[in-house]
This record gives sequence, structure tokens and C-alpha cells, in this order.
Amino acid sequence: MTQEVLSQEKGSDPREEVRVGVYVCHCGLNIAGTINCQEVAEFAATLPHVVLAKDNRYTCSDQGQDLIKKDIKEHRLNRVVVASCSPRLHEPTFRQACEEAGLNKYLFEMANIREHCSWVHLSEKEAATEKAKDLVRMAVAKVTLLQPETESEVQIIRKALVIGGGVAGIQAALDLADTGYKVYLVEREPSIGGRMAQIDKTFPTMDCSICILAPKMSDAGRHPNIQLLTNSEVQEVKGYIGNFKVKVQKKPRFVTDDCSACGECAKICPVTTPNEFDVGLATRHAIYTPFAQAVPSKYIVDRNLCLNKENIIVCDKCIKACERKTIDFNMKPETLELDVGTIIVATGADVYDPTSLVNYGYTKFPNVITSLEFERLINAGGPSGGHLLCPTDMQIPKSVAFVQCVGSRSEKGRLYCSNVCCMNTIKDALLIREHWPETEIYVYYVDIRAYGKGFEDLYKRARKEGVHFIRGLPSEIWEDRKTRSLWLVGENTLLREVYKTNVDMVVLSVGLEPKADSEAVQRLFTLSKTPDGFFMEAHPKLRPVDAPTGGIFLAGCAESPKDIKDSVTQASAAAARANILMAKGKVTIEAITSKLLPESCTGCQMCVKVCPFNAISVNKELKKVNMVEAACSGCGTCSAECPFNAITMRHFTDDQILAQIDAVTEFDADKKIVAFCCNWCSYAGADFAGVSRMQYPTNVRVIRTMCSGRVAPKFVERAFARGAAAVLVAGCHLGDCHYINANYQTQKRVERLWKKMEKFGLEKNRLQLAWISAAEGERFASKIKEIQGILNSVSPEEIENSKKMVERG
Amino acid sequence: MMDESAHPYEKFLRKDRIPHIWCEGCGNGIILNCFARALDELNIDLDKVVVVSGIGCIGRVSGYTNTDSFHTTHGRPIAFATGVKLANPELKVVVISGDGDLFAIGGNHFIHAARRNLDIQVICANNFIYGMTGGQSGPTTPLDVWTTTTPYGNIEQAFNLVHLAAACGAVYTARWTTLHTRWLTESIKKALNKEGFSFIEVVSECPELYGRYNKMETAIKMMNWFKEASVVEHFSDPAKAEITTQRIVVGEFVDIEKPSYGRLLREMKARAAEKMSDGGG
Amino acid sequence: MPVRTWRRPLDADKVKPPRAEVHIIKDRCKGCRFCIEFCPKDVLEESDEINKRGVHPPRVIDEDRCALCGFCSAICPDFAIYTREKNAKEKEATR
Amino acid sequence: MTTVSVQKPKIVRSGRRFISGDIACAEGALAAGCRFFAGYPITPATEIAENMSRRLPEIGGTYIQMEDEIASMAAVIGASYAGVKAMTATSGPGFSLMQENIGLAIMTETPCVIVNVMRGGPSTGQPTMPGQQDVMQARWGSHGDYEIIALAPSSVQEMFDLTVDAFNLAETYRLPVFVLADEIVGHMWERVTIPEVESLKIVNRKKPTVPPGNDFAPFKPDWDLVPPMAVFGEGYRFHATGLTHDERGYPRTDSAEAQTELVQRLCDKIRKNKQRIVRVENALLEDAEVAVVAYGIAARAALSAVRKARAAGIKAGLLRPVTLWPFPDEHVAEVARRVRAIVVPEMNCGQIVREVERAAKETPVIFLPKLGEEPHKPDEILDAMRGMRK
Repeated sequence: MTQEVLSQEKGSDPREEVRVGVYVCHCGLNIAGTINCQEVAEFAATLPHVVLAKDNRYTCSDQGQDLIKKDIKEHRLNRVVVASCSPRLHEPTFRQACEEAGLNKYLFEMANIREHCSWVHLSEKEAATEKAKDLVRMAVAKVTLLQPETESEVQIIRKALVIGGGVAGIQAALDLADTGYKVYLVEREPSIGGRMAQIDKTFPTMDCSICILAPKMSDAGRHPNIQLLTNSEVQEVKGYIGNFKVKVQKKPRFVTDDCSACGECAKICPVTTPNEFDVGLATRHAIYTPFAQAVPSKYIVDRNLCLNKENIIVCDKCIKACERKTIDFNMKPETLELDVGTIIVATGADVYDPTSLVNYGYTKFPNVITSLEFERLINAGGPSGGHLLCPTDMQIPKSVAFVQCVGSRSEKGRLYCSNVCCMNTIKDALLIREHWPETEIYVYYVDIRAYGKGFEDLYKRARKEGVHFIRGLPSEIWEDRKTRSLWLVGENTLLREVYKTNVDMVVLSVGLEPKADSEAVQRLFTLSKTPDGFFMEAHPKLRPVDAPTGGIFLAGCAESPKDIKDSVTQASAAAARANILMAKGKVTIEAITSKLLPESCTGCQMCVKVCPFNAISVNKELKKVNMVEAACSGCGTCSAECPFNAITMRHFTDDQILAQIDAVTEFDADKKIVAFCCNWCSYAGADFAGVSRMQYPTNVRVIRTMCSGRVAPKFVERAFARGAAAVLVAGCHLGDCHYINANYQTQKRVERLWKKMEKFGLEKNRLQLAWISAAEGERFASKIKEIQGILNSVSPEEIENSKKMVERG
Repeated sequence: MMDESAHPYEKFLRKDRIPHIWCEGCGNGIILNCFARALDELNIDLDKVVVVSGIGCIGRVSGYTNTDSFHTTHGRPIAFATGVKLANPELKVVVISGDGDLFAIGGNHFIHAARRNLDIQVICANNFIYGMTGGQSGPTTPLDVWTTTTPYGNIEQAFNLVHLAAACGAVYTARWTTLHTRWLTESIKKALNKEGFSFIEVVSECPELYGRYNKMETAIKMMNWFKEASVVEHFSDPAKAEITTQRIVVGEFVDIEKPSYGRLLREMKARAAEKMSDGGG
Repeated sequence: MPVRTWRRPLDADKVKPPRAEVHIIKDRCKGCRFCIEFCPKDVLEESDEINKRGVHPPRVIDEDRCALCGFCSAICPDFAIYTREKNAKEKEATR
Repeated sequence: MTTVSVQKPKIVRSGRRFISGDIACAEGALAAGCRFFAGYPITPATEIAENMSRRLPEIGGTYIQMEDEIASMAAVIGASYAGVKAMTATSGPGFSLMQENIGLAIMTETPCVIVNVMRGGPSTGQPTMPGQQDVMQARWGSHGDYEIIALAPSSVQEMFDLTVDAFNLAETYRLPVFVLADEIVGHMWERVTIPEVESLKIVNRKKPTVPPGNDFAPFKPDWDLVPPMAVFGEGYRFHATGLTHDERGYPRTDSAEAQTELVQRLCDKIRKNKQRIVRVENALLEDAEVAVVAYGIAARAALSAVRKARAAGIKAGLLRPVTLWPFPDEHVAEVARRVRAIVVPEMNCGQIVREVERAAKETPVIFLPKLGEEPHKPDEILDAMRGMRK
């Protein structure tokens, strides 16, 4: 939107009087059930600059929005406040409404009286209503100071990066490539294919997994728009939506692309190790290809296993065996720098390792296998040529027991349901039936979850075909020394009787868990995690494939355990979302960036030191700094750092935040907790507490900043000066900051304040610092309770002293 | 277990001459070993191989190979080899000699044979010193090191042999250490099949007279020096491949095609013969 | 794909690498220890016997460890050691 | 063996031809079967190289100009070991550079021919002027003890004939053989008769009689003290070295016996065959009272001096050593017994004269030195003879 247009906008003229309209939303009974919305509206009407205040059932509804638009026109409103849910949910909605009514969308503010009030104080109606008033007061105080802003536009690079070459990654890459975008598909393993390549058959349709995957793999392999980067890992991600700079390290294969995969090299390779792809059931050599259908179809040398260490070739058998002379032990890792506009994270999941569940005897008893091992055993291309063999005697088992929920839905493993194990077991049971009808099959389960299309039929079929389903997991499994057969003991919870069954083979139906290194991936892409450890979506309902960071999307089991169909669905969805950005070719960035006031800048360079994005540089001759707005991501830590108030943060100016603080502390300051919460983690965490209806004391007032790094010491001091009982500064966990490392500045500043408080003999625990992730609603709630506990011991004198501290500086 | 004749490379050696005179851990033995292996893998007719050597420890090598062989005067093996090769082009003539022999007293012959692109293979055992005479400094002695004639540290710049060879026009040039036996063997094989002048420098350990005086008392220590210091950089700029005590760049540096002296000589003879049969001349 | 590889692979017998014979020609050894130092499988150690050259030739610790890479013979300056596939001779004969 | 190619037509341009000594030398080499020439330009021998560079390729031989005379000599030895008759041609300075490898040729018993077209020395001296100053260098030039063969042509015809002989001797006795010409003989143009190849006596080195195998010893001599010569590429896989060696060619650096056995044989194979090797030419010696002993170009002036003397009534005669080495001392001694005195004109300050004096015992020897542009004038020699009367 150009400057000219803007100047006609309402509120753009500083001389014109401020006219605020306030709308209090009932949200059905979500809010109105606890808060007296009418009372809040009436209260709002009494606030300065407020020309009208209304309450209605659903402000977010079309009527609700139309009302706002109408009022803006009729009552010449130039500021709007909506008191309803979290801005993280509906701010965009209302901003758009304002814009449609010709009001600059940055002249809109929300009061979060649902997640932060009605839902978390269900039983304290009055207190909640009072709190709601405070929240509205704060919103109005801020909105009157808001300024119209222009959003800057950034170009979106029309290239995509897909991390992870499992079926999800492959699908996403193919979709984007077919749309016409250049796609980099990065896979850590030597071949794409992922888990699906290991599986024998897929449920519920029972088609051969590799048969349907292989064509997709080779499509991805030879697609002109896809650059396959196998045996590669992302090392560094810089930049922002539309303009990511990604460093990918391509680890050496030690075999050139001329490899024809003839396999002569592996034949004579003198060293062997259990093959990961066959879960250790088969052997591979130091030079190998993970599996027959691998893409790219090239061999690779495992240098950890190979006899040739360092730069000395001890063994040259493979080199000699290779007719095309493709083996080159001198290959070095290369680092590629990719510029991409969008990123799809499809890093997948790990399979739960049941070794720790000692009562099941995995790794103690050879005939206890995992469901993944089962897949390899039953697979015609597997180590046993598709014959389900008991490892001890290499005979077809006469009886097989499946044990469900191994590592899932249990304190011992993971708390969540792994989603695929029930159907997988049913499928496996039917496979045994099909091949060896004589074999008895028992399935020990807690619940059978056959929720998907065609699942129930499959379940019924299994029952019809005589698979025994026993409700109640075995408490223990042990081996018969002589026969090597296995005993399962447990309670049949339906018949309320103890069972003791003897079988030849036990299959542990293991669950899925987050990749061991998902922490690293999380940091690289500044993602968040849900409590189960999988990556968190921007919104569980409305933006289920977007990551919180703009331009990054999630697909497959990295987001949560899911079956192939769901993975592919989500992959296509993620691709479609990325496509939207790239098709547009540009995106407008929220006008929440730092602005330099050159006249006040002394060139002290404090800001330069703290900026995580190197957006600030020094101008030697002017003795001032320069700010590159495009590079600024808007954490505002520079503004917090500047001793001369020479940097303001658009839409989160000092004045605006101070106004909110003053609003909080206007009445009963000595009973209130002023909480500064960062938009990405802590504020979201508080929202999550609301969504989960976690109850906590009503006297907390949350002030939202984009990053905890924005919280300047003077804010805290102002709160104390105004007699606030306590102050909470909350941000993302160290290392998870959405602005790389800005929250380390937060920590420094708070520590400095603590020292100061100590100097003045103040209760320094009245200032709290907490790292609360978006998933940690519980943590937020308990933190408030904790502070409440502290407050009970805070005396009026203490509070007076703290006022003085600020006066004395 | 003790069946000597069973050693796979026995047939490449003059059995009655083994054990050789070289010291414990001397790299010359490894070079001979790699050479034997190369002959074995190419299975060349040993009757058509001539090994020519000069003076110095490695000069004795010609006495150990089970081929026709000649142990010439100091510095002259390449000149001698020139005569052999031109007189009977069917023969594979390989010169194996030391850095002092080939590049000090024999430097002139080396550069001209390379310039002519004469069809011979030159393998240089570079041990940085004159071993046979007791460890004096030579044309490849690195700066600062101690030898019996540089008691205050060597103040002469060393030859960068691969650079020299490349500059003189060798069509194949490689450098390895005696620890890189596999690569060395491959290079020797390449060289043997190459038309024209090929040169392979083998950085070779002399624990007795180089190592001992430069803080590497044992052959193992020298080998570990090779291990730490060597970096494989195929076809990197030979000019930047000087050997220092910290860094030994190894690899293939040159592998080009260029009409060899032998080929041009054949063609010239043909022209001359024709002219004569036309009754000219 | 990190997996817990605790099982003996089912095809362990099929892909078992050939067994090696390590031959040491003791009296040729000059005791440089290259074969001992650079054996990737640590098959060799210094023996305590003294050969006719007055040095300790290497001795095989465990022949079955040998991967037949042949580096010992490749790096031996004295042609004093070599490896051979067990029963290689017979194989030759039968071929 | 490439020498069979001698039988091919047109290789030798037989008949009467008017050519220079250097050309005649080259033609003689080709006639003798020489098929390899390695050299380095030097006055006054250059024309030999030039001629070889033109003629050898025509008949399948190889000419190469090496980087110096050291290399030339080494290459000649190499070629000879590869079974090809090889030669080089040079003059004083180059001859000096060749000495070390001449020693190698002697030690490794390498048949080859070195032509030294002598010029004025020492050092660079007078490149375009004649001299006979390298006679002793030819005998003793390389270090160590050995016997050698050197021939001294005194005409263009002899440049042809003696070059052929040089190759035959080299092949017979397995050693380097010198042709000690001089600038005048080399540059002089004369009519020569080049015989039909068939009429030429060509000697090729003895081949081993045993097949390749363990009982072959490359340096085991026959009755004539000369070992048969295997060459590279024939399958004998033998070793040769400049070190003192045994019959198998293996170094024997620590044994007095080996040293004695080898070095003594190297000398004896010449000494014991001296009668077969030595050649002289006599003129009017039968009744001579005064004898002139001269070789090379000096011998031509000496001959006319002798004729003049006879005309003047002096009974003079000429003894011309064709082989300077081994020196024909018996011949000199025999003449010395019959004559009153011996005159020795040489283009140097006295080299062969020492050998003459040694052989002549009491018989007085008058030495006529000569340095620079011209050889002796017949009258100078005549005067010397006149001084011998009364």
C-alpha cells in the first residue's frame, strides 16, 4: 500500500483527534460464561478517547465485523479495540476488517479476555470481570498511541527446500517440482525412501509398499526440477520468509556419479556389518547400497567401517574391482549455499526401541522381534526372502503373539498413542494368515484403534479369520530354555482372568517417537515442539501444516505419528501452502521493525552488539549507526539496549508499552503481577494454558512483546515505580529464541536488575524470569501461582522502597 | 608357513640378491615392492623391462629386479636409458634413482629427457639427503633441516620436483609417500602405460640419516610424519606443492597427452626412408 | 538410520569373508614394524624371538581377524610378509 | 641384431667418391653396421654428427643430439647394451666430459666407438686448428686402470677404413675403441674408394651359447678373455654395473679377489691379444739408417720427408703406428735396433715420443714438436734427419 493511499486513511493525520471504538465479545459463553461483558463494555465507554463501546455475541462473525466497519465509517473511528480471544488467533481477522473500512490495520489492538481471562478464571466471575476491564484499559491505552504503519514487501525466492526424503518429503518435492519450482530435496541417508521403503505391505489396502514407493522415488530422482542431495545435512539456516539462505553439507560418498551399481565392489569388500535397512537382520559391506531400489542408485563407502582411515589407503580391493573407476577415497565434504523462499520440514520419526522394557525381553530373547523387524522378515526382498523365521531355529513359527502399545500410551515409554501400530499389527496378522494359515496368532492390546477409512473392515476381517484378540498386555515375557519358545503372562481384562500363553515368536508392536536429533532441527529452523516432542504447528486447527516461523511448513511424522496416507496428504498440503507464497512471489512483512532516530544516536554501537541479525552497521564518519530494515526481524532488543532512546520499535514503542504498564498499575498496583510475555513462546504458552483451562490467580496482566528481548529495564522499573507487586519476564527457552539469541540479552538485563534490587535491599524474587515454551501452559500457570505465593509475603514498605529505588535511579 | 618361494612377488626379484642392502625401515624397499606389484598387476613381459639406476642407496634397486638392469654412473641413468630406449623401442625402460642422482648431478639429463618427452618412466626416491655418503644435504633438502653438511640448518631452497617435472613437459607427474603404497602402485601402472615421459616422486623415509637427525628416530615416526603432513590434492597446481616439514602435497599433478619422442622419431624415420627409396638423400 | 544391531544377521554365514593365512618370512624381517603399526585389524604384534638379523619379527595374534587387505605385504620393505586366502591353492587346483 | 641390415642395398654408397674425412668416418660407421649415434656439436667433429643425422634415419638407425657429451657417451653405452652398434664423435673438450662414462664402458665391457677429431688444446684452445694432444688422454683419461684401443687415421680413406676396423675391434673385444683423428684429416676432402659392402669384413659381438636361465653369467669370459654378450630384451635378464662385479654382474665391492680378477682381465684381454690388435705401416724401412715414427696427419709430411731424404741419399724410412694403443713397441724396438736414430714429429709437446723412447732403448730419438695451424713441413723433418748423419 503506497504512501499516497495511506494519507487518505483515517488516523494517519496526527492532528486529528483520537476516536476509539471498543468491542467486547461474548464468544458465545466462552467469555460471557465467566465475564460480564456488558459491564466491561460500559466500563470501556468511560475510558479516555473512547467514543463508543459495544458488546456482542461473536465479534469475529461477519455481522460482528460488519458492525465494526459500519461504526468506523459512521462514528469516524480511527482506533479500534476488540476484547475477545488471543490476537494470535483473530488479530488478522479484525485487522482486515479495519482495513476494509479504510482504517490502517496497525491502529487496531486486542484485549485477550478469553485465553488469558475467562478460560483460566472460570470460577472467579467478579475478579475475572475486573481483570477484563484492566485488559481493555491496557488495550485502549495502547491503541490511542498506535500509529499507522506501512508494511514492507519482500520478494519470495521461487525455490523450495525439502528436508527429509521419506514418502512425505518425496511427495512434497514432487508436488512443488511439478508446479514448476526448483526443489532441493535433502536426505541424510544415502538413499531417499525413508521408513516406507522398509515396510512390506501397507494397510488397509495391502499393496506392496516398495512397489508403490519405488516409482515415486525414481520420479524424484530424475525430475528436472528436483536436485537430490542425499547423504547431506542442513548445517545453517539464515534469513527470513521468502529469503532463506541455507547451508547444506554434502558428505562424500567416496563413489562418483559414474557408479553403475554393478555391486562388484561390495562382493570383495572384506569388512561387514549388520545392515541398518534390514534392522540388523542382514549383512552389508563397508561399500554398499542400502537397498535394491535405492535412489540414487549408487554405492557408498562407510568410512567408519572401511579399513581405509585418514588419508591412507590400506585396502584397495573395491578400487580394483570397480571397472568404471568410480571409487575415490579422496572425496571431500562440500558445502552448498542454497537460496530458497520456502522450506518444508519432513524429517520423520524414529521407531521406539523396546530394549528398556526389560519385562518384554527384547535383545534377551532372539524370538522377540519388533514390528519393524517383522516387516523385513515378511518382505520377499528381505533377509529371509519373505519367510517369517524364528531367529533361533530358522523355522516358521507355529504361533505368533503381537503385543500392542509397546512404548506408547505408557509412563514407561511415550504418553501418546503412536497412531499406526494397531492397523499395522492387524495387517501383519493377516499377512501371516495368508502365508501360513496353520500359524496361531494372538494380539494383546489395550484398545484397537481402527479409526480410518477401511480400517474397521480390516479389523473385522482379522477377527473373522481367527486372529485371537486379547485385551490386556502381558506383564512379562520369558523364554523356555529348551524350546526357545516364549511365555506371555498377563490379565485378560475382559474375562478378568490371567492368561499364560506359549508362542514361538513375539512381535512387539513398537510406537513412533521424535527423531533423536529433532532438537538440532528445531534450533536450525527455530521451530517449536508440542509436549510429545513433535514439531508444533502454527495453529492446531487452522494452520496445521505451517510452522510458527513464516515460510516453513511441516509434513509427515516430524509433526506427529501418522500413516502413509496422512503423511502424503500433509505433504501435499505443505507443498500447496509453500506454493501459495511462491506463486505470489512476494509477501508483506508486518511493520514491526526497529526504527532509528538519527538525531538521538551517539554511535555508541551498543545496539550493533546485540542485534542477532546483523541488521545494524556503523557509519564511521557520521558517528552513527545504519539500520537495514529488510534484515530486521523485529525482536526489538536493540531498542531495549539503546541508552539514548534512539531506537524505537514500530507498533511496540516505549510509550505504547509504558502506557500499558501505567494502565495496569492505575489501581491496586500493589496486588498485581505485570507479566511481559514474548509473542512466540510465553504468550502462546499462556494461550495454551487457557485452551487447556488451567486455572491460576487472576491478578496477572500480560503485556505482549514480540520477543522478551524487547523488555527494557525501564519497563520493569516503571512497573515497580508504579507500585506493582511483582514483575514476570517470560520468553522462549534459551536456544529456542525465534530471534536466534535475543533472549540471552533478556537474561543479562534481568540479572542486572536483580543486582540493582539487591543493592537497594529489595526482594529480588519480586522480579521473575521464566522460560516458557508455547507448549508449556502448565508451566505458565504454575509460575503465576508461585509468584502469588511470593506476593503474600510482600509488605507495603517493600513496595514503597521499590518506588524510591527508581526515583534514586 | 615359511615357504619363501611362495611370496607373491618372488618372481620379480633376483632371489639370490634378497635381502637387499637397505637399512631397517628404508623406503627403498617399499618402492621396489610397489614397482613389483605394478608389474604384477599389468602382467608385463619381464623380458621386455629394463630397470636403470644411478648411484645412491636406491641405485642398488636395479640389482634386485628380475629384469635386464643397468647400474650406471652417478647422475647418468636417464642418459643411459635414452640410448636403450631409442635403440630398442620395444623395451619398457624404467629409471629408478634418487633425488641427488637425478636432480643434482643428473639434473641436466632429467630436464632434457622431459623436454624431449622421451618414452621412459622415471621414479625418484626422494629421501631429502645423500644417504649412501652419510646424510649430506642435497637439492631437495627442506629449508632449516639438519644434515651432516648443514650443521647450522639448511639455508638452500629445495627443488619442488613435481613442479620441475611439469615445467619441463612431463606428460605424467605424481608424488606419493612410501605410506601411499596403493596410490603409488596405481601411479606406476599409469606411468608404465603412458606414452612419453612420466615422472613419479616418492617421498621416502631415511630413518637412519634424515629421521634420526630431525627428531624422527624411527621409521615409524617418519611414516607418521607422512601420515600427518600429507594431503591428497589431485591435479592441484604443482607450483604450490613445495614440500615443507608441515605439509606434503601428494597426488597426481599432470596427466596430459602429447606426441612422444618415440612417436615423432618413428614418423621422421619413415619420411627419411621414403625420401631415400625415391633415390634422394 | 541408527539401529540397535544386537542380532547375529541371518545371512552371517553366507557372507562370511574368506579366512586368511598370514605368512611371515622371519629371517627376512629387519624389524621396521610397519606391518604391526599399520595393520587395520591389529592382527600382528612383535614376537619375542630373535631372527638371524637380530631383530624381533612380527607374530600373528589372531589370524581370523585378518581381512586379507594385504597392506602388510604392500608396505613391507623386505618382502618378509604376505597373506593368502586359506585353501587358495586348492581352489586354484580345482579351477 | 640390427647389423644384418648392412646387407641391404644403398646403405653404403660404394665406389670412388670425393668426400671429407668426417663424412668418410660417418660412411665407415654405417658400413660397419653402426645404427646409433649420440653426440653434441663441437668443432671439428660436427660434420660427422650432421652426416649421421641425415643418413641414419634413412636406413632405420637413430641419431640423437644429447644435452652434452656426458649424456652422449651414456646413451651410446645404453644403445650398445640394447644390441645396436653405437658411436659418438667429439673433440678435446667433449672427450674430457666423456671420460667418466668411457670408464663405465670399459668396466661394463661395452662395445662402442668414440671418434675424437683432435684440435688444439688445452681447454677450448684452438677449435679450428689441428692437434694430436689427446693421445695420452685417450690412454689414461678415465680414472682407474685399464687397457684401451685407439686408431690414428692419416687420410680420408683411412677415416673410412679405420672406423670400420674400430667397430670390428670394439665388437671383438667388448670395449670402447677410439678413432683419434685430427682437424686436418677430418676436414680434408680427398678421393676415396668405398668398397662394396659384401667385400667388407664386419664383425659382430659374440652371443651367449647358453639359453636364458640360471647358468648364464654375463661376464664369464671365453678362452679369449672376452665374455659373450647378451643384450637387453633377449630374456637373459642380466645385470650390469660400474661397480666391481663378479661373473654374474653382481656388485662385489668388498673383495680383493673380485677386484683383481676383474681389473686384471680387463687389461689382459687387450694385452694378451695385442698381436691380433696392433697394426703398423712401414715405408722404405728395410735398409733404413734413419727412421721416422709418425702417425695421423704428421705421418703424411713424414712420408714425403722420407722420400726427399732418399732422393738426397739419406737412407730414411717411416714407421707409422695405425694403432696408437696398444702401442706397437715391439715394432719400434725392432727398427730401433737397425737405425742410427729415430725422428718423432708430433702435433703436441711430446706424447707418443715417450713411448718411442721407451721402446728405442739406447737409440737416440729426436722429437719434433708442432703446435698451431700447420702440420710439420717435410723439410723440417728432413733437416732433423740430416742432423743425424755423421
